[in-house]
Amino acid sequence: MTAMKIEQAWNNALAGVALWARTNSPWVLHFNTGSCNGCDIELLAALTPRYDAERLGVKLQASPRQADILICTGPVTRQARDRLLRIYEQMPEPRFVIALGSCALSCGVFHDCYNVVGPLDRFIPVDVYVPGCPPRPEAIIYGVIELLKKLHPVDVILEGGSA
Amino acid sequence: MNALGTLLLFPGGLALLLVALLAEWISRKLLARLQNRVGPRWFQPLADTVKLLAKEEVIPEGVHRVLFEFLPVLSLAAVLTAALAVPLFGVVPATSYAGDLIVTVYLLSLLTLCTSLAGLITDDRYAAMGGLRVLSQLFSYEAPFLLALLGPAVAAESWQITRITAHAGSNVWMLFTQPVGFVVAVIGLMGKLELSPFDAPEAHTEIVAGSLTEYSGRGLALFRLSRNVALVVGLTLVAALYLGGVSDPLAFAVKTLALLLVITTVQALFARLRIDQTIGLWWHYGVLLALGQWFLILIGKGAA
Amino acid sequence: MTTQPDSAATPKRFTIPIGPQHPALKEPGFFEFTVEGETVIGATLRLGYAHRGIEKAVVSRTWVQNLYLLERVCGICSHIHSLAYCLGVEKLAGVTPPPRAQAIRVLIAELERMHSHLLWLGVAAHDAGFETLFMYSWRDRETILDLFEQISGNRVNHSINTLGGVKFDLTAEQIVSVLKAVELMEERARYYLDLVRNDPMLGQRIRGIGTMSAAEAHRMGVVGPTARASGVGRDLRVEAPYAAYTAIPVVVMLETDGDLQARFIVRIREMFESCRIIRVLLDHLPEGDLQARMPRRIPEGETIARVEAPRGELFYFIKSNGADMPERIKLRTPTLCNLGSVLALCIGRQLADIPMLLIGTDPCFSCNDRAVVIHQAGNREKWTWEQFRRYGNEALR
Amino acid sequence: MRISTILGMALQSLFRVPATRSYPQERTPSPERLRGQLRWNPEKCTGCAVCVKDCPAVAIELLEVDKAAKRFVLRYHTDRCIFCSQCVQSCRFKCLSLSNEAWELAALDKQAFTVDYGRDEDIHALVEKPASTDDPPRL
Repeated sequence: MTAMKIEQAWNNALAGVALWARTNSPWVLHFNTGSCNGCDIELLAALTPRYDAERLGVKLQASPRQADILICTGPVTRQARDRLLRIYEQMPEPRFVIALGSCALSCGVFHDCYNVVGPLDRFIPVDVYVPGCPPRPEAIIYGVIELLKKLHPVDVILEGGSA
Repeated sequence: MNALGTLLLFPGGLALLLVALLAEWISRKLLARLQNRVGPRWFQPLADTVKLLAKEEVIPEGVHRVLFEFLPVLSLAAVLTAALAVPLFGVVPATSYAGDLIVTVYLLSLLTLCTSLAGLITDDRYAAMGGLRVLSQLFSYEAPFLLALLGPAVAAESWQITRITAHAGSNVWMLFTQPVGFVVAVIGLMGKLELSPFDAPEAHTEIVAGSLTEYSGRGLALFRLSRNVALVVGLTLVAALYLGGVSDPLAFAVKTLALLLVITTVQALFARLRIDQTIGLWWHYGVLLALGQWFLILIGKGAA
Repeated sequence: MTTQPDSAATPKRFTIPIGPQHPALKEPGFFEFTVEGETVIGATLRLGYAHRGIEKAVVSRTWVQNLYLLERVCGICSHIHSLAYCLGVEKLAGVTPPPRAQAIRVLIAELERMHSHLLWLGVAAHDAGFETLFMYSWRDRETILDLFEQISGNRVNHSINTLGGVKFDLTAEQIVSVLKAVELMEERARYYLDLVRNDPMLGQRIRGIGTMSAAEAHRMGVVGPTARASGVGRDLRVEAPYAAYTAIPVVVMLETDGDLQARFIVRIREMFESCRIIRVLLDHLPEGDLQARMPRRIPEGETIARVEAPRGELFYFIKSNGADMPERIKLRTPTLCNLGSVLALCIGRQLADIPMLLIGTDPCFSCNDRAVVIHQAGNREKWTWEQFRRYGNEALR
Repeated sequence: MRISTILGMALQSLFRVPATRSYPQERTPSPERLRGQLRWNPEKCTGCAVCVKDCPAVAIELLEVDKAAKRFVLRYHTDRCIFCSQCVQSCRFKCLSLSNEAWELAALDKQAFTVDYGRDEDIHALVEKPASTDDPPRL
């Protein structure tokens, strides 16, 4: 009986540690599914000195295998769809998706374009939607924090990061 | 019991791993500050590692499963073993025997070989390309790095790290008597650890993540850890040999840290070298300089 | 390990795909390089991942709506796209925007050129593995983005153009901050110019790489800074001045080396010229209205509008049938003209040079991914260089 | 020849305060003209629907409650909006404006993006009409 309790407590502790690590180390993969570049450069700008997302642990990864969060920009075009699915499949669990910009949310200004097959959430599950055309880098960081809050509702660890 | 403690807690094992993570943080933080930004929080490398350990491990199709899982473990084991003979934190190393310098250097190279093999066993083209680049870089920096470490060995007339450090502690810093050797050793260490500007094997903009492209989760965590441990071991080695021995642990820690800061600053300052430029640099200058230094030491020895 | 089918004969031959998701490209282009060891021996390009069908979509939207659709052809040169469109439509409607609007348009265009060049410098540095330079140039770029945010309310898609003029006026305060920013930019540009000229390690990656002679540049039909780096002085601000450029003569920055370094230098030197233009503009900023009245229906007719985008000549063909929607809009973006040169230049180079060569032309896939039919009965169609060139030429005719 | 041209600048940066704004701990005030979420003032609206016609992203719907009494509800789709301010330009009665405060719009759920503006009783009258979450209507 006590053995089971200890095991449970141990498992809970492990899960807690894993959750802490996950919320503090969101590695990001960026995929452009047909965007106009606007969101892409703003996403990149979020990593540069002015906004420096690395202080929240955000790191841009090159390989889908090493990323936790897939950030997609742009409406999904016919050609990019298969790639999108492939990249999503390649990512290991647990994985999260952020739809960045009005186009990824709803096709925005590109609604009704013949080669646009739809917003992102028609193809893969989306965890956080960040509207904006493009969203400011701060709004992107806000979106990432919303995701982290969803994962770890109690308190998102945001101390540090200023000095 | 005491031996077990030495291996698992201090100075090997746990303490070494934590210091390795700390070294990564210092390096990343300094890099960020040099780039005029804030940089990661102090627990960032720890969070990264724990997260990767808790993540799903994808084993790609067409890969040798056992090898794929075994290589990261082997590389970590190799660098941890290498740490045994090195005066970590200025403490007397766990083992010491004649010729342990050579063994340590080759154990560090095992990490590189594992990295390369990890790329070559997968189907991925980026990984294969990365694996090949790792190998070619290995062949280019190995000789000068070893030659640079042999300088102090020759001066101390021993292949045993403890003897060399003892000699280094009782004489003028070898940084001043063998400046060329020091420079070659530092750059060799950077090449060994694939730090920028010698990071062609994992150049993000060319071949994604190099040989580790297919690694996710645990494997990646172990590779990253082993690279950090190798960084600490390499820094310790160079600091002990060239910066005046290990007599005072605190002073030694400061020296090692200073060396880490120098290496990080160098990383921030240069554009990446192409792989052919790296190799050219080494065989044109690195080896020749190290050899020249070596001959000078021999002549000096002969004269004395 | 993937090799080509006839791997027995050429065991060392690989194809390395770059894209559509690749860290060197922030956009989904797709290149396939055949390499032997580290040397590139063949290259193919496949476009279309970002093809959204804008040229088709414009015919079912009103003239006003199209302004915003065309602005989003490309997020980096958003202003210049809407400017070209506005110039064309205004020409069709016979409307002249007020002088103050024209000056503001040019002001924004020059600010955008600076921001685009800084962005490019950063991306190029990133591709060369020079993270620190990337961080610095993107930090400095924020100064200009702040101006955009102050003036228009958005950092990227400024939407400052409207048919018949501009939407936002410049306040005296903003003029002061623009001048301050210009001063800072000049100082930084001087620093970067020194850096790309003298940094030995960066020099190793850019000096003598991808050299294109003036004759080759002519033959391949490259435009913009890529052409100017090879000594071909194509610049529409001089050849066919539009908006407020008619009053401000622009000095064309020319370099003759034609290598990657020259492309770096040309772009940075253009920043000085942009600073100068902005100063002249703000000294003689005309007073008056911002917008002229535009009809909702544009009279029948067809016209072309050409402007100098940060990447080179941007071309718009606009045809109206008198309705409230255009009948046809054709656009040709500078990247399309320049991409062909990349494929030609990369043969025989090292794999590590490829991202640099590619970025040397400042490619923008979202601009040009709009014309290629890809899936044909399951076969992927890839364009050879010849086809590509023919396509570019046809667009010119 | 210098070994590195960027050394001086890098060392300067090391001893300078980083250029980073530590959002979200500190929020810098957003510029006055920032184009954020749309706001609608029902008082002056005549229901001419030029904003709806001009919107390039079909982000605005003007729902009639009582046309004669000029009572409308403006249904705004934040997820479709491209914040171009054309509607603000088009509105002759200055009913529309883009907030410079509301730019932190990220949400976990798309439902949150559909906003109804108008008098409370008018919105209640429309409650039976569920907000559409489909694609924008075809033109």
